[in-house]
Amino acid sequence: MESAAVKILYNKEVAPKYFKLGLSWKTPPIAPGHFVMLRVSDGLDPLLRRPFGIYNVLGSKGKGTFKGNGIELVYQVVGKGTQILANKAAGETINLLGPLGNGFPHPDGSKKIIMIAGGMGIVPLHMLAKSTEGAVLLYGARDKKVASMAKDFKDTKCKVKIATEDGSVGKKGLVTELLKTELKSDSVVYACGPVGMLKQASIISQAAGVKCYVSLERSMACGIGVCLGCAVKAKTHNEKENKNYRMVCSEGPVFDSEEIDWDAL
Amino acid sequence: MESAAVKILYNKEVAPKYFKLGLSWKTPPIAPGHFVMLRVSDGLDPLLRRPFGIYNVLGSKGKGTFKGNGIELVYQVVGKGTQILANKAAGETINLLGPLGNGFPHPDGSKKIIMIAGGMGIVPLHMLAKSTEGAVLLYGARDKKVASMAKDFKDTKCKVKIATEDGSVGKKGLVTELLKTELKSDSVVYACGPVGMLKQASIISQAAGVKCYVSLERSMACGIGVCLGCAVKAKTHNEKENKNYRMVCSEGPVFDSEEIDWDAL
Amino acid sequence: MGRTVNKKANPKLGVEIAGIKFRNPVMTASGTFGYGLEFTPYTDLNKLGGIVVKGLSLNPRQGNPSPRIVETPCGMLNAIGLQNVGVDYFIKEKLPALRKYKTQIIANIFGETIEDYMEVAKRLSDSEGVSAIEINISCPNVKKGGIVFGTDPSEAAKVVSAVKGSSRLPIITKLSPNVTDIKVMVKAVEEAGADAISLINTLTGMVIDVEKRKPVLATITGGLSGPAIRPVAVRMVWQAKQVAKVPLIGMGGIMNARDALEFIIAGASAVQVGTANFVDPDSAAKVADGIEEYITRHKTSLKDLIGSMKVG
Amino acid sequence: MGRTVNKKANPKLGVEIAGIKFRNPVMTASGTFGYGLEFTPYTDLNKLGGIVVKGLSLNPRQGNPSPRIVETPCGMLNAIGLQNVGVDYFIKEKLPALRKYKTQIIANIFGETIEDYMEVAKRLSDSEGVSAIEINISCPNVKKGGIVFGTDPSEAAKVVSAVKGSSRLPIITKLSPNVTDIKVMVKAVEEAGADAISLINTLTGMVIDVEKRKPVLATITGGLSGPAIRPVAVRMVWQAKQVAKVPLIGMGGIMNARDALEFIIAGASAVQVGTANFVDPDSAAKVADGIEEYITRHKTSLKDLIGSMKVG
Ligand SMILES: Cc1cc2nc3c(=O)[nH]c(=O)nc-3n(C[C@H](O)[C@H](O)[C@H](O)COP(=O)(O)OP(=O)(O)OC[C@H]3O[C@@H](n4cnc5c(N)ncnc54)[C@H](O)[C@@H]3O)c2cc1C
Ligand SMILES: Cc1cc2nc3c(=O)[nH]c(=O)nc-3n(C[C@H](O)[C@H](O)[C@H](O)COP(=O)(O)OP(=O)(O)OC[C@H]3O[C@@H](n4cnc5c(N)ncnc54)[C@H](O)[C@@H]3O)c2cc1C
Ligand SMILES: Cc1cc2nc3c(=O)[nH]c(=O)nc-3n(C[C@H](O)[C@H](O)[C@H](O)COP(=O)(O)O)c2cc1C
Ligand SMILES: Cc1cc2nc3c(=O)[nH]c(=O)nc-3n(C[C@H](O)[C@H](O)[C@H](O)COP(=O)(O)O)c2cc1C
Ligand code: FES
Ligand code: FES
Repeated sequence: MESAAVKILYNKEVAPKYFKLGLSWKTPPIAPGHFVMLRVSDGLDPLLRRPFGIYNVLGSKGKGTFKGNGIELVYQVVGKGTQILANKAAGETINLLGPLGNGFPHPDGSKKIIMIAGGMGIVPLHMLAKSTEGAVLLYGARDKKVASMAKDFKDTKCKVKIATEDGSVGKKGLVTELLKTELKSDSVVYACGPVGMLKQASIISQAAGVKCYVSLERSMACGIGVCLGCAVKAKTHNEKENKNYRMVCSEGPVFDSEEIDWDAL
Repeated sequence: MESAAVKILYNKEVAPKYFKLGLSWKTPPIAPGHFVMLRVSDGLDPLLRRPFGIYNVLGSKGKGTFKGNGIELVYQVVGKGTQILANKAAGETINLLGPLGNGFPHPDGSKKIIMIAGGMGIVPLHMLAKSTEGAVLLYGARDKKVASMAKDFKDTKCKVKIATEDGSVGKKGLVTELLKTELKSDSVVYACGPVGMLKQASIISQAAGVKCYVSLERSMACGIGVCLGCAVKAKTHNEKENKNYRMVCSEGPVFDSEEIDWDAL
Repeated sequence: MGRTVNKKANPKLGVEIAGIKFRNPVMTASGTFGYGLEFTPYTDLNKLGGIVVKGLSLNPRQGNPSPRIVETPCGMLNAIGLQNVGVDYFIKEKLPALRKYKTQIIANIFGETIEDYMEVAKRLSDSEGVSAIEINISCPNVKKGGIVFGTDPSEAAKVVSAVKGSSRLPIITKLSPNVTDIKVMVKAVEEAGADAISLINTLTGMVIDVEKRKPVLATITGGLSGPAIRPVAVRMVWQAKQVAKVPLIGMGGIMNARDALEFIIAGASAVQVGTANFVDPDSAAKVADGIEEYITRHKTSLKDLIGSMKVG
Repeated sequence: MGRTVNKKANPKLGVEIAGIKFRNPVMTASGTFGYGLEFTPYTDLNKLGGIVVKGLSLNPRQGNPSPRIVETPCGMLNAIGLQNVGVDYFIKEKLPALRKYKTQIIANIFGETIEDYMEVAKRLSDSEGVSAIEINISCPNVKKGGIVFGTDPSEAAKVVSAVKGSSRLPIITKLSPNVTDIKVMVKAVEEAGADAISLINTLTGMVIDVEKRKPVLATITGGLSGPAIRPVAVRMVWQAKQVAKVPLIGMGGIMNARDALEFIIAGASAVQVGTANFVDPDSAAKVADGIEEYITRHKTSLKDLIGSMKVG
C-alpha cells in the first residue's frame, strides 16, 4: 500500500467511452480484486479520489499475486471525474493510492470456476482469469463494441461466453441467464458488475448450493477503511468489533455473497 | 460584446512563466485597452473567469479600433487559474467574454505620447502603440528575459526605453525614473502596471501638469458592471448616479489618473 | 444541453406564486444581474421567469470600500455593501426599459430602519412594472444597535408586516441562512404576512491573506455564494418546506438545470440563479431550458415536481 | 513543498494547550483519521502534533444505513452516524499501539444522554495514553426529544460541566457551526469549564438525486466538510476569538499550510486537518512542514502568529 505519483504510459479509447489506462508503477504484490484510488485532478473539484479495479499488471507473469512495473486500468466515462481522466495524455503524472482492498480468495483448484461480469465488472475478473485455468467467463455487455473487450481473455486459459443487451454478439439478454445453464454443483462463482446482477448471481448460486464471491462498488472517500463511508450491511454480525456493517474498501471489495444483506443495498 | 467558445491557435512560453496565447475569434471592433474574461476551467474550481488585456488583434491593420479573425493575449502564471491556462494546448476551445471595458482615449495627435508599462502592463500599451506614431514606451521589466518582449514593438512606430530591476538591460531601477526625464509639458501619459507604479506615474504627471491615463487591475467576478465587485474609489463624485465608486470593468479599466483616490487603493 | 428558440411559454413550466404568473420557474438573484439590461448582449431576457434587481434602498448608497470580492473554493465572498442607485433613480431610469420584457420584475429592497423599508416599498407600489417586492432582511438594524433583522424572528416579523402594510404588491421575504433553525424564521415571516419566502441569502465567511496577515475583504467578512453552499441551501429549503404554507423560492449555488431541480424537488416552487450569471451570463436561460427538457423527458410538469422528493 | 525528515521538534512550532504540549499545531480531525494506525503506510505519525480519534461512545455503534457519503462542490457530505467500536474496545485494542508514537492522543467522545458522556469520559480518564478529551456536542439529545446539544447553549454547558466533573483530563469542546451566534456557544462552554474549544464541526447539508427524486444519503441530510466550508470556518474562529479566553483549535477545509495559517492568524492556537486526509493521507504532516517553512521564512514563531490578524 502506497501513495505514489505515477506516469501515464497510454490512455486510449478502446470502445466508445471505454478507456484503457496504462500507468508506470513499480508495484507491490497485487492480487486479483485489488483496486487503486486515483486523484484525477490536482484542483479541489472533484475533491475526492476515484476507485478503479486493476485489469492487468504490466511486465509480470505472476500467479495469485503479481508484481510488475506498471498496471493497466479500464474505465468508462460516466461523470466529471472519469471525463477529466479521459482528457489526460501519455507522459502526464497522476497520483495513485494502492493496492487497496482484499482480492478474490484464490481458487483451490477443487471447483469449476465460473466468472460472471457485467460491464466494467470485467476488470478484476481479467486478473483472476490470468491466474487460473479451465475457468469460464460469462460476460454481459451493452453491445458488440463493449463485448469486444473479451478478446483480451485470449491470453488467459479461460473460455468466454457472451450475452449482449442488444443481441449483437452472443446470447441476447441478461448474463445471469447464462449462469443458470452453466452452473453445476461443483462450481464456484466469482461475480463483478451492477448490484442487480450480483444479487441475481447470488440468488442463483445459493439456490444451487454453490459459493459465490462478489466484488462490490460503493462511493468511497478514503479507500482505506477510515471514513466509514463505503459501508454495506452484512447479514452476519461481527462479534469482535460488534458491528453489522462491512467496509467495502478495506474488508472488501470482495465478499462471500452470503454475508451481504442484499435487501439493504 | 459577446460570449463565445473560441479555439486556441497557440499557447507558447515566451519567457519563464510568460505565455502568448492566440485565440481564433472573429472579433467585434476592439480598441487599445479593452480586455476579455476567460473561463479557464469547465469545472467549478476555479469558479470565476479571469481578466486579460488584449495584446494584438490578429489579421487586422486597423487604427484606433481593430477588427480581426483572432486575438493574442500575453499572460504571466501567478496562481491556479493562469497555471491551468498554461497547460492548455492548441486546438482546445476556451470560453471568452469580450471585448470589455473602455479603451484608452485615442490620442488627438497634439501631444507627445509617453507610454509607461510595468511587467504585464505592457499588454494594452502594445495595442495603443500600434495605432499611434512617434510615441515612446518606457518599459519596466523584472529582467532581461521579460524585457525581451519589447522586440514586439519593432512593428510599431514607437521608440522603446527599458528599465530592469536587475540592470541586465537598459537602466537599472524603476521605470518611473525614466518617466521623470522623458516628461515634457506637451506630453500625455498612458500607464499600465502595478498600483505602486501607476500612483507614482500619476504624481509625476500631475506635478508636471500633464494628463495621465492609467489602466487599473482589480479582482473581478462579472466583468460587465453588475456584481459591483471591482470598485475603486474616485476623487470626484458622480452626480447623476450619486456615487463615489467607479467600476474598473465597465467604467474603466482606463481612468484619468486625477479621478482616482490613490490613497484608498 | 439543447437550447430552444424563444417561443410561447410551455404551460407545464409555468408557475403562479403569490398571484404572479411566471412563464417558467427561473429568476435571476438580486445583486447578480444588475438591473437586467446589462445582460441583453449575452442572453434573452424574455426567456427568464423573472428578474430580481439589485437591492434598492431609499437613498443611493456608496457601498463598502474595496476589495469587495474574493474567490473561494467553488464559491466567492462579496461585501458590496449594498451599493445601489436608490429607489427613485431605479424607477425613473431603469424600470421603463425593463418592463418592456416579457418577464416579471421583482424589486429587492433593504433598509437600516423599519421606516426605510416602508418608504421604499411605498414608492415601488406607486410605480408601474414591478410585480413583487423581495425583502432582504440580512441587514443590520441600526436602531437596534446593529443586530441583524434576518437572524431575529421578531425583528424579521416586524419588517415584514410593516412592508406589507405599506404596499399593495405581493411580498417575498428573503431569509438569511446564518441561523440555528430556519423553520423558526419561516414561521415568523409567514405569520407576519409574507406571500412567499425566498432562501438562501449568503453565508457569512472570511478569507485571510496569510502573507499580509490581513483579511482580503476591506470589511473583514463577506457573504459566501456559489456551488460551495448548495448542499446547505437545499437542506434549508427542504426544512422550510416542512413548515411553510406559502410558496418557496430556492437559491444558492445553482449552476445548471440539475442543480435547480434539486431545489424544486426539495420543495421550491421557483428558483433564482445568482453567482452563475458571472460565470456564464446566459446561465439562467439555460437553466430554464434544461428544466423544460427534464419535464418533457420525464413526462411530468413543474407542479408535480415541486416538493416531490421521496424519502426512504 | 519541501518535506523535512523526522527530527527533533522545532521550538518555534510548539504550542501548549490546556497543559498539553504539542510539538506542532497540527492534529488530525476526528472521524477522518480512523484510529491513526491505518495511516502508517502513508505518513509518519510522529510528525503530527496530535491525533484525534474517531468519536467514541459508551457502547459500539452500528452507524447509519448506506449510502453514507456523497461528494459536493469542493466538499463532501457524510452521515456515518458515528459508527465506532466503543470506548472499551478502543482502550483495549487500539490505544496500546497508538501511544507508542510521539504525538498527543485525543479521544473524541459523544453520547445520547449526559450520563453517556460522563461514563465514556470516566473510562478514558482511567486509561493510560489519552492526553485530552474532545467532546462532540453535535449530537441529538435523546432525552430532550432529539434537540441537538450543540445548538443550545444551556444543554451544551450541561454536557461540558458533567464531563469535566467525571474526568481528570483536559476537556476540549467541539462546536457546531449550525448556530446563529457562535460567540454565545463559546461563552457557554467556557463558563461550563471547557479548557479549550475546537471548531467547526460540519455544516448540515443535503444532496438530491434528481433522476430518482430521492436524497442521496440514506439519512436525508449529512454533514458538509472540505474546502467549501473554509470561509465559514475561518469566520467563526475569528468571531470566537473575540470572546474566548481559552485556546481555540480551528478546522474546516484545511488542505495545505496556507489554509491552516488562515485559522492560526484568525486566532486558533492549533488546527485540525479532516477531509484532506482522504485526498492525501500525508496531508497533515505536509501542513506541519509548510507551517514550519512559513515560520522560518517570516522569522516568526507560532506564538506570535496566533491571532495576529491586522485589521484596517
Ligand atoms: C472498488 C471499485 C472498483 C471500481 N472499478 C472500476 C473500474 O475498473 N472501471 C470503471 O470504469 N469504474 C470502476 N469503478 C467505478 C468508478 O469508481 C466510478 O465510475 C467513478 O468513481 C465515477 O466517477 P465520476 O466522477 O466520473 O462520476 P460522478 O458520478 O461524477 O461521481 C460522483 C461521485 O460518485 C461516486 N461514484 C459514482 N459512480 C460510482 C460507482 N459506480 N462506484 C463507486 N463510486 C461511484 C464517485 O466516486 C464520486 O464520489 C469502481 C468502483 C469501485 C468502488
Ligand atoms: C483588466 C485586467 C487586465 C489584465 N490583463 C492581464 C494581462 O494581460 N496579462 C496578465 O498576465 N494578467 C492580466 N491581468 C491579471 C490577471 O487577471 C490575473 O493575474 C489572474 O486573474 C490571476 O489568476 P490566477 O488564478 O492565476 O491567480 P490567483 O491568485 O489564484 O487568483 C485568485 C483570484 O484573484 C484574482 N486576481 C489575482 N491577481 C489579480 C490581478 N492582478 N488582477 C485582477 N485579479 C487578480 C483572480 O481573478 C482570482 O479571482 C489583468 C487583470 C485585469 C483586471
Ligand atoms: C455580488 C453579490 C451581490 C449580492 N447582492 C444582493 C442584494 O443586493 N440583495 C440580496 O437580497 N441578495 C444579494 N446577493 C445574494 C444573492 O441574491 C443570493 O442570495 C446568493 O448569492 C446565493 O445564490 P448563488 O449562490 O446562486 O449566488 C448578492 C450576491 C452576490 C454574489
Ligand atoms: C467522514 C467524517 C466523519 C466524521 N466523524 C466525526 C466524529 O466522529 N466526531 C467529530 O467530532 N467530528 C467528526 N467529523 C467532523 C470532522 O472532525 C471535522 O470537524 C469536519 O470534517 C471539518 O473539517 P474538514 O473540512 O477539514 O473535514 C467527521 C467528518 C467526516 C468527513
Ligand atoms: S472509503 Fe472510507 S471507509 Fe471505505
Ligand atoms: S467585475 Fe463585476 S462589476 Fe466589475
